[in-house]
Amino acid sequence: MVRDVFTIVMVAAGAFFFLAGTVGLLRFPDTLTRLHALTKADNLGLGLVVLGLLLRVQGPLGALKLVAVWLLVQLAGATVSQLIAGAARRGEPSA
Amino acid sequence: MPQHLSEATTAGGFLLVLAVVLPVTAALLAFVAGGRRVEWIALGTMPLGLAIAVAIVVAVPQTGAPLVYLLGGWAPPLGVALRADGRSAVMMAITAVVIGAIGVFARADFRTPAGSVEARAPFAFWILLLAIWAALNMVFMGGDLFTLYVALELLTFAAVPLVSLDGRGETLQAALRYLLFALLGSVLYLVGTVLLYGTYGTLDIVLLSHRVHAGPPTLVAAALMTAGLLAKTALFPLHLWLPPAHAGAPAAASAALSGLVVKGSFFLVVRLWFDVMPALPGPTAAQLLAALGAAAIVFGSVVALRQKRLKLLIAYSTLAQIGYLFLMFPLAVDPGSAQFQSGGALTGGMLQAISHATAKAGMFLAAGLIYAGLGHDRIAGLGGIARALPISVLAFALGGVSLIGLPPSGAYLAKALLLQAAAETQQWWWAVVIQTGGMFTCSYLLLVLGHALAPADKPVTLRVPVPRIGEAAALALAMCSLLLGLVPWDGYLSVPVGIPSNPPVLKALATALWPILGGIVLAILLGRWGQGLARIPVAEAVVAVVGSARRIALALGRMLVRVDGTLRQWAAAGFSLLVVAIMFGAAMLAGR
Amino acid sequence: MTMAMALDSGLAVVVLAVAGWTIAARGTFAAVVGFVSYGLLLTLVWVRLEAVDVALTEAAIGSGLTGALLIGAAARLRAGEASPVEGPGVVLRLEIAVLSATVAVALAIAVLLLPDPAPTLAPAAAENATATGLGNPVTNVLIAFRAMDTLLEKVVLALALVGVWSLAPDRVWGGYPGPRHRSDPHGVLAFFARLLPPLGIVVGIYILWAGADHPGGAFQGGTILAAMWLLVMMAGLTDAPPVSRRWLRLVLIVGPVVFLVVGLGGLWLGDAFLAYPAAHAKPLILTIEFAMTLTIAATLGLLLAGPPERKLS
Amino acid sequence: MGVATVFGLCGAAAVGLGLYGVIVNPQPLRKILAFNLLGSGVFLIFGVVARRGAAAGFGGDPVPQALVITGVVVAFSASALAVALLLRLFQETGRATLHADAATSAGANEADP
Repeated sequence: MVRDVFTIVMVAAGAFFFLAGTVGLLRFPDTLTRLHALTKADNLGLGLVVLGLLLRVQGPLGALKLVAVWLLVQLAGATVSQLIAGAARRGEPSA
Repeated sequence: MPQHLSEATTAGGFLLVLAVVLPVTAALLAFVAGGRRVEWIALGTMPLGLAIAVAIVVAVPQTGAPLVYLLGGWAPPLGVALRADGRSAVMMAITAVVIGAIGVFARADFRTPAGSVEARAPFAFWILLLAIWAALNMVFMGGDLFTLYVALELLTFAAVPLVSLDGRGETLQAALRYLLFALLGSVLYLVGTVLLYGTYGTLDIVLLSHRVHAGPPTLVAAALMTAGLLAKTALFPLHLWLPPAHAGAPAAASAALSGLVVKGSFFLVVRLWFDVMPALPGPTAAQLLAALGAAAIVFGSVVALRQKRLKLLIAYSTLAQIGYLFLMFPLAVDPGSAQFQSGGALTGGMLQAISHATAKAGMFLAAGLIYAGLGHDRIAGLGGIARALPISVLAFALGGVSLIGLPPSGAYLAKALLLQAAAETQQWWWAVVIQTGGMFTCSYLLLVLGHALAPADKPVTLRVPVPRIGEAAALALAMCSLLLGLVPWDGYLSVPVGIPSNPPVLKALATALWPILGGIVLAILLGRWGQGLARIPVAEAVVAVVGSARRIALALGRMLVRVDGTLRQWAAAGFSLLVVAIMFGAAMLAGR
Repeated sequence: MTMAMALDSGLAVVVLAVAGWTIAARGTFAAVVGFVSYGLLLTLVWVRLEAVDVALTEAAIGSGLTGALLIGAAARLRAGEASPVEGPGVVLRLEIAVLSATVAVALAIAVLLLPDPAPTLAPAAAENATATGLGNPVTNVLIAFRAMDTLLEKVVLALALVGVWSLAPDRVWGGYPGPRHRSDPHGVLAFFARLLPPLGIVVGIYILWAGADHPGGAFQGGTILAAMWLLVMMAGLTDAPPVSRRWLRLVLIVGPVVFLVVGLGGLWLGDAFLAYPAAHAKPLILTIEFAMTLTIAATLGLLLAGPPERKLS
Repeated sequence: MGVATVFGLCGAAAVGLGLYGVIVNPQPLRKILAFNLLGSGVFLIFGVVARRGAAAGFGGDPVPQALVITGVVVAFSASALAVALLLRLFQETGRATLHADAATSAGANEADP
């Protein structure tokens, strides 16, 4: 029961961050601020979702996989946002 | 195909495996070996492949039933079977012959130059040629509709790069158009396969033929698959890609594309309508298909007559000949049961396909030699070439003659069979179209020969010496087509009694006279003669007589050329594709 | 309407909306980005359809590699976008829209009218699974029951590469494919390209290995390996090998060749072409899959790299 | 309505969108993109057929699923070849269009002398 409540709260909070990030992506004026909204939301939102699900997986291997997913997304997100930001600063057109 | 519900691998079935494995292995080995070895491997494979095809041809009538091979020992529906019936055997044999001739011809054009380890065009050409061969063999004997899809894609991927081997912008564009339109066609085919699987739980041709019934999913599948295959066959009005691709490719590649590749998807239309669902399409759809064929004959021929360049003329004549292949469909419908029957009409259609494969390949090779010799292929500039390159012009002429349907050519037998079927099923209008097709074929042959036989202003000096072996290959293909009518087809294709393959001379001449006379009239009325016509005194007199008729005919010709140009726009062709698919759906629904 | 139903419907609507956007978007680049997200959404659909193997393939190839291919092309074609090409007129567009919709509706009706209960080969596949000793039914179909399709598909891949290479200008034949990628050796991309591949290679091999009994297999694993290779190339840490290298060409065909050899072995030993002797089925299949993974990774990577563009120095 | 029905309709609609895009969009790259969309719609119908055939403890019929995997690979090869052709065409001519060049039908329209 406590575990269920924890999961619900955590995943809901994660979803909220995704929502906020998406709104930011759509509403913010330029590439850098949009990027800011997106990365914050991704890192924190996904982190919260993973945290919420951690208690529900069976065995440590499953938990490890979840954490690995989070870490990989962090890594990819960080790299890609760096690259996009670099491109934006150099004034290349972006999508 | 006979009724085998629980089938097993037949004796000699392993030949079918070899027919695919041999060219595939050769292509892979050539890829690694590289350099000059690519050519050697390809040429070395050709006699072996021909031997396998001959072995299959020998084995098929002995068993009296298709050769069957269950791949991996798994029987359909879970597994995939290879099956070779008479039709497959004949097509595989003719493919081996044409590939062999193209190989001999291409040695001159696709040789790795001395001093270089490996050159791009030869490397690609020989591997692609082997791949075309493997794909076609698979198409001819694949027993499963999805395996056939993969084979069809293999065929496309092998054919497209051949178009743009010279790397000019024009041919690159032709290749891209070809690829994209062919992909559109194969996706439509693929939709059909999934609907059939969802309805019957199998894609095996024999199993499907027992289970198929006319529910809506099956009708939608049949309509989409037919339209998709027609797009790949370039049946009018889905031909936007064919003229630039076939005319722009190097001669050896054009011969393979025009002679062989379009026959792959044609063969699958036949498989689909005659073997998978003989009761389904019905007479209305058959009439529609043949009507497209008739339109192809008129458009292809008239536009061919208006061309300035020899290779484009041949490409447009391919368009017309493809139309001819589809005339057999309404003639093969049994009036009583409305079923498609593997009788004389089907044999006629297949023979036409075989004759065209050899004749057209030979004609493209001959045109390639003329191009190489002159440095151009403008029809108006062909004067004197018959003296300079007699063998090439002879090969071209013989190929054309055999396509007109003069005895003893395969096309003659085909025409006789089709005319007989038209008489039996009382569809006189298709007999008219068949005869008109022969006249048109004759007319553009006359147009070319009229220019080639005309004396030149100054003696023709060849730019490069033309290789004898290439001329021999072109001539051999043309002769092959001319003599196909003498082959005993009984064990492979059903030939009804009463069709003599070797008719009395007088009667043959009488039947041959009509297309020739009609061809002369058409050629004079519609041909692009320029100064050429003035050189022939008789023709000049005729022109004076029929001057006004020619003016009307030319106006008509120009109109058709313009319509053709519009239809070959991408969006218009896509529009036509959808219309064709929907019309076939409606026709099949109506024929239910 | 159940909860799952509502979710599925919502997913379908979003998928179609993104699909519509990729068709309607003005800019090519935007359309391609739309396509990549469409592919990722489609992966969810595949999971909902209980086809995890396909979901992996769709994510890796349908969305990932195709997306990379199209983005790369869009970037290189950007110079040509300035002069927009004319499309068909409004009337023709409308007509084509109506016709496309007609085909779609006919297709939808056909799908709705598929028979119930649906015919299936699942029991047959389950029954014969012992012949291979593998637990993943999809792998069984790909490698045993319909091995010919898979073999032909490998040939298709090899041929597509020959086709791509055949587009090279003559003077650079035998040289290096694609443009040389350069980037800051201390930049973030180079860092990423050093950090990720060791992990990616492990994951790729794991997916290949797991494919015997669980979702995964040679294709999905090979694609991940290809992606790692491409990442290293794009970061400028290594160059694509020249197309004339003998070892490269060997790698590019080892998959189908091993497949053919094992298949012909089956013919020789009396069973059938592409039949595996029951005692050795699993090791033989794993050998084929391993060889295929190598070939797939190399072929996919080079298909993305494009035809040779730089001379062999 | 089940999951199969929903995504079956979704697949059919994607086919319609893809057909429209391939035919109407003038830029070849957009055509290639639409072709992939079209293909994915077809594959989705394969997935629906597979899902409907769930039996013997499998969540779906493995045969159509395997066919999709083969199909995805073939479609990718096609896209790769098409993109390579397109880029080469652009390199060679500076234009990326399928509009028929005057060269392909040259002279055919002119009047006879």
